[in-house]
Amino acid sequence: MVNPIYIIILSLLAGFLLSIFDKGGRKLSLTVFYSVLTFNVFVIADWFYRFAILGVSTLTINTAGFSAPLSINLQLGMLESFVLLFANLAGLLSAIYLIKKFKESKISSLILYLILIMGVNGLVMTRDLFNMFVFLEILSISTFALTILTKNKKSLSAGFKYMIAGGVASTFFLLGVIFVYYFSGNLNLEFISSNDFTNYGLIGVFLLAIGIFIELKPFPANGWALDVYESVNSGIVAIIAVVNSAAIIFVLYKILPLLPTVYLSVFTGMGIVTYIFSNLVGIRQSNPKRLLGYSSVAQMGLLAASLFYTTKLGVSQNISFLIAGGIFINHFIAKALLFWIAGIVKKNNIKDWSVLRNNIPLLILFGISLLALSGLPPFPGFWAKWEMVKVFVGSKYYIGLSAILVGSLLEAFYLFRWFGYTTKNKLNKETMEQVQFSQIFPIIVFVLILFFTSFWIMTNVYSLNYFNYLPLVAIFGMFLISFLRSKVKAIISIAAVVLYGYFLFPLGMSIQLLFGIIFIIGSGIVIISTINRKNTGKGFYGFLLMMIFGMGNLIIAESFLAFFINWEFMTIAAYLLILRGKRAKIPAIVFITFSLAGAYFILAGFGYMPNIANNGAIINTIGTIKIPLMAMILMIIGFLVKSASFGAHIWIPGAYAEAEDDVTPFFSSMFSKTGIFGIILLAISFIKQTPDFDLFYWLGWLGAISAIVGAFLATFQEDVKKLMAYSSMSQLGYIIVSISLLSHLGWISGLYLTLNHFMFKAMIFIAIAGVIYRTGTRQMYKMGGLIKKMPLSFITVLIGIIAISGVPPLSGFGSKWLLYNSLIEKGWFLQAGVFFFASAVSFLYLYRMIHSIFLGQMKYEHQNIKESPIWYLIPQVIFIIGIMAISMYPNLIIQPLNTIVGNYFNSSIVIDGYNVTSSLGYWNGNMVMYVTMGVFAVPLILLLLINGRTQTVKQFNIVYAAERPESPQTTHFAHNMFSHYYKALGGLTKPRIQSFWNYVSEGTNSLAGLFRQIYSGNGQTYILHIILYIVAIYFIMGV
Amino acid sequence: MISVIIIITLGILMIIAGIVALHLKNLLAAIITAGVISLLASVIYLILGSPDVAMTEASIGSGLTTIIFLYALNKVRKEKKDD
Amino acid sequence: MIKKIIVILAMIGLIMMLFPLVTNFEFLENLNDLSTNYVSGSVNELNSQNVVTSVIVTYRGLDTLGEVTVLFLATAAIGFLLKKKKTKKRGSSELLQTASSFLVALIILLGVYIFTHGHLTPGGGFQGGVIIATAFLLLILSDVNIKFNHTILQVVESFSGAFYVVIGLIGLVLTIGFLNAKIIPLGEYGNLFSAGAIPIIYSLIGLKVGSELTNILDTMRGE
Amino acid sequence: MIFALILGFALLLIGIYGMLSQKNLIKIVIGFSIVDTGVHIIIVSIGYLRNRTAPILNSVVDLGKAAQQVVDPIPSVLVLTAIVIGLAVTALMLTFVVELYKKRNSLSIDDYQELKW
Repeated sequence: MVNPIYIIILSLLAGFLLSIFDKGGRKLSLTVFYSVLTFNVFVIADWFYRFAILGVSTLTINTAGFSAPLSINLQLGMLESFVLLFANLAGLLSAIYLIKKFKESKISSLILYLILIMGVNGLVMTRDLFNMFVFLEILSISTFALTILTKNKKSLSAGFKYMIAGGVASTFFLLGVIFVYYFSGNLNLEFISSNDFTNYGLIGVFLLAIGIFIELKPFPANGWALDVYESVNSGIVAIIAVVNSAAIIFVLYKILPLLPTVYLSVFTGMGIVTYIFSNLVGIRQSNPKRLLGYSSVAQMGLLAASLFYTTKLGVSQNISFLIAGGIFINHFIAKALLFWIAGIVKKNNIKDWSVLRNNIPLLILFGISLLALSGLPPFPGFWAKWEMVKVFVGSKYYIGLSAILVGSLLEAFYLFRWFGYTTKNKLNKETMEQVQFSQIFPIIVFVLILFFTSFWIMTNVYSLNYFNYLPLVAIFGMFLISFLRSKVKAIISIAAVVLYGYFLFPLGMSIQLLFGIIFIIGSGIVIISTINRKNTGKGFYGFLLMMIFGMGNLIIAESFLAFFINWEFMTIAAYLLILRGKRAKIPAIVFITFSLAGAYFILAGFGYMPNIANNGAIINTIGTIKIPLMAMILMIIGFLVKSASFGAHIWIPGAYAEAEDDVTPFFSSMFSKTGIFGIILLAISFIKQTPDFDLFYWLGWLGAISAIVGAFLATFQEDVKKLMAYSSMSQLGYIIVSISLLSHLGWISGLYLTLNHFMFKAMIFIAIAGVIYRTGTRQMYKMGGLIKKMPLSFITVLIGIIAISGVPPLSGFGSKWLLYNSLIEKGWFLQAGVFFFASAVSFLYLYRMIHSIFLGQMKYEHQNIKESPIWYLIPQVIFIIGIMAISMYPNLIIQPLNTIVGNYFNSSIVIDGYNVTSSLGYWNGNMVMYVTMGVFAVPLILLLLINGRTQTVKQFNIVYAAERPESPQTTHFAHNMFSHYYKALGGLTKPRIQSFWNYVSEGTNSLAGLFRQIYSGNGQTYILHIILYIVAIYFIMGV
Repeated sequence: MISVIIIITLGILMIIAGIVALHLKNLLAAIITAGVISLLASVIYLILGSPDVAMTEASIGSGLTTIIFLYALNKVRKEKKDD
Repeated sequence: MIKKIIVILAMIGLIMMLFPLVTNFEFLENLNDLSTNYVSGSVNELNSQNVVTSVIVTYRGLDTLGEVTVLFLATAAIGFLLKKKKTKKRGSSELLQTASSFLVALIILLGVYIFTHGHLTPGGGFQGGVIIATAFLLLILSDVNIKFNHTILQVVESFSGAFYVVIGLIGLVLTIGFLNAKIIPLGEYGNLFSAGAIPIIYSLIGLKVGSELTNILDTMRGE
Repeated sequence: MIFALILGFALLLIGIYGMLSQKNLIKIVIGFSIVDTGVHIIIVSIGYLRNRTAPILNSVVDLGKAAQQVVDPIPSVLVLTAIVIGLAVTALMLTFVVELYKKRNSLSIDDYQELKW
């Protein structure tokens, strides 16, 4: 137990004497320097342990032998030690990071650095206002000087702007201090109360608060700070961005009790404005450090806003600590990490960061930091955001809520784009400099701390069920065994999926079982096709398992929080999987932007949710609560994004097409079903509780539109994967409609369609993967006649498209029959008409696909092609068996579905032997099968008989004329196959939605461009901004 | 009463000096004028009953600061000559 | 032009903002509790005539330590920024040099007087320190080629600061609090050797400030 | 003394105006030091009480009634610290100006805006 004032004493002693020590050699002075920094960390860590674990009460340290208010006193409690622990640790680590610089540069730099850290300690601990000013100046002056640790024109002019702005801010702070003294007669915070200030006395408090607030770099009075972030040495910027900001935000926290409520509201608003606008401007930024600067500024705005707002509402200590503390740690660690990494990479344009690919471990650390900064689980920022949304919704602060979510989205956008550039941009032949251990060490320590705090929150604050950790365990585990051969890893993955399913899945007849089959068993089967890979990059199976476990956990999630974190896990994993595709840079960013936007809608929706009993999976308990309409709408939007419904469908073609070919089946047949699962989840509550508003009627229409638009879009694709992607959109439209019917028959058909779609999409996509694997192209007109070479794949696709199109005898027919029955039963005739039409259109694209690929003339270059590899064929065969089984014996599936849906609706069908009877008629799958087989057998026999006879051909039939057109591709029948339909119907497929989203993105971009004009780079203008800002805030508050 | 008159007179002088200091083209003169403001301020401190502050302002505010300003100006000029 | 208008608007806004502070201002009739305590404490507890000094050195000693640190930082920062380059220049007349050396001794003496009497008369370590620095300035001005012994300057600067901290530390070790001036007897009111450690602390501050400012001046002189 | 307070604010405003309107870096620093002086005067005048003497308790002051005879010592204390800090900041700013000038040979703040957006 060391009195914390020793931190100040020792730092000062060492600081004063360092130049003397330096006479004995730099080694000696460096030793002293690092020992003192380490000493600080240990002292504070010890105290933090006492406060947090042993529950020691807050420590007050008097100086000069007098107690406050006579003398200045310091205070160290739980919060102070928490902030200081991080600050000192970052101080030590950044010093280690800078060791090379410190060895070379003048001794003054060590002194300045040491005293800077001392200043932070003093600033956080002191309870005296004027002493705060003194420590603030100590902090500022040492920072100003350190900005030119690497001296160049840029850092000098940035440093000067920083000094001027800092000088103005601290002048206002000093004015505030003196007027607070005048009105309250005290300088010690313990002895000043907000009652001391009435009327114009408040100006004193205002000046105090605004002085500190300016130091926090609020938008738009923060141009100087951004220049500093851009130009100053990375190690120092890490300190400025995290340590200095931490100290200053803590000062703000200390003076909060003096502020009247109206200030709190206005400052909250200003913090949020800073958050959203800084992130907006950030999207135009290409300099990594300046980009991080915008993000830092934004995060400080968010942190300040959360502090002000929770104080204003009087939110309980724990929650406000979770929010502010979460944002704090998250920003603190992630930002330090990123600045450090930026200092190692040394590229001034984020587009050149591909050089980081030469150093995979660092790339991984970079990715982790970005994920953390984006506020995704399990990192601390996520939990903070979760609680913050609840608080905002609870207090009806909707503007703030939406601003924060939009801001988060913008931030995530530019961070993920950066990651995309890093992983996908062309790698020139440059190599990275050898990374010093001293530079990588701080990064590793902080990443470990990041994970530690994340898991600590997960276990100690939320006590989440163990299975929620599995997605993370999977990725770590796979990372650890990444040295194994790819095939071994595939088998381990299958085993992991099997074990996961075996231990976690309830076997009762419930919706859980159905989705369990899709997500778990389906994934297990589809993984088989990946065994074919000769060599997977690192992480592939980790991402895959993370996604699979994330999907599986949705089914058994026991709370909204658990549901949502798994939702995010699976989204992140999906993003990383898509990003592995060769040309996936743009699709991946589109995917993650849409997914996160959807996720934020869901997050906001959860904010509205009433509490739910914590016994068992939410899918079983959700019926007991009534979901508010607003929550319902928000969450449905979120779920629709995932199932690529009309309006949010533009991510789907790119993501499906550019993901690796054996990954696409996961997306189409499983991942897209999570949206359906979510909608079912909401619908269950909707039907159990009397709804106010028939939301699902409109949802039904949306499904119908998706079905028809998807079918049309599919028709005019040349790229087979895009075609199937739009087909998925269309098919999911069918499912959405049938779920929206909210009737027994509707749900049976919906679930039946879901299962069906899962099987045929998986097998078609695997078959296509095989074809692409052999032919090396996705363009259908470059293929043809593959039936001879790849007969098994042909059969799979044939069965698949029969199942899709809903012609007898396969399962698709049953599902269509059920769908039309339920639509008519409900009286949705118009929708039924739309579907009828959509089904007709789907014939077009299905025909096109199978014809272009497998029929017609074979391409010359494909003459030596082989059948798909065995690993592709195995899953296909399994799915064929599945489809045939349920086609022959529909009761295998109808019977259980009847039981499952019976939990929610009264039964409306009778199942008798092979007959399924509804109010409109009956269907005997078995008989349909035999009849159809008979119908097909007759022409088949006829054909076989007449086949082999010579045919005479007219002279002008060029098909057999052996003439070669000049440009064979354009005359290939498969190229632009439905051009005449396009003349008639093409108008319907014009990419209006695409252009809408283009407008949104361009609009955002130019808005960002507009706002960043204020950062003119002129130091004087920046001072003007500060003065105008102060005046404006003053009048807004109406002191 | 006398002190009030002194303060008003000094005050007017200081304000004028302030404005002049900012508008003088000649940097040397501007710096000296700014130093004069500090010097006059120290008289005001004396009247306001703070001799400690007066001493400090006279020595640091008007003395040392001005010298540092002059040094800086000198350096800038020397740079100019060097090129 | 537009910028000028905005600047003027900003100034008007600022004036409107600060206006109430002036118009509503009322001077207090009596000292507040805190100052009263300081005034009586200075006499009764610290035996120091100059209340300002006793507040600076003891009650708000941490501020003063910080203040010394700020100056120290500035010295370090300026030293960090400016490179010293040496160019020979013509020296000044011998007469001037002799005269100034004589004056320098006197001025230093004055400085020492001021910081050792900080608890009795106006002034103290900072003012005294500045005066000492002025003495060296005089030397610099009279002889442009003069070189100060930087080691001595540095030793004085470093150790005076360090001793200041150590004196504070003694109070902590004696468990009467960091920077407590009562670590040595308070002496008789009004004497030079009174007010506990205040004169010692102020002398150390004086030395530190003096050497630091000399250092700054020397660095800024540069050539 | 209300005039001192007004004077302090006036200097504060003049200084800020100078910082906002002058292009020359040295002038801006001069503006800053005028702001500083203004703030110091404000602080001292806040501690002023009518008809009282300096807080130096020598023979002039009756020790028993000292508290009724002297002005508030605290503002003086604060100003002392503030003046020294102001010196430090001003000196550092000027050093920056000198270094900037070395890099670009210009004292106009408009010439240092390569960092923007």
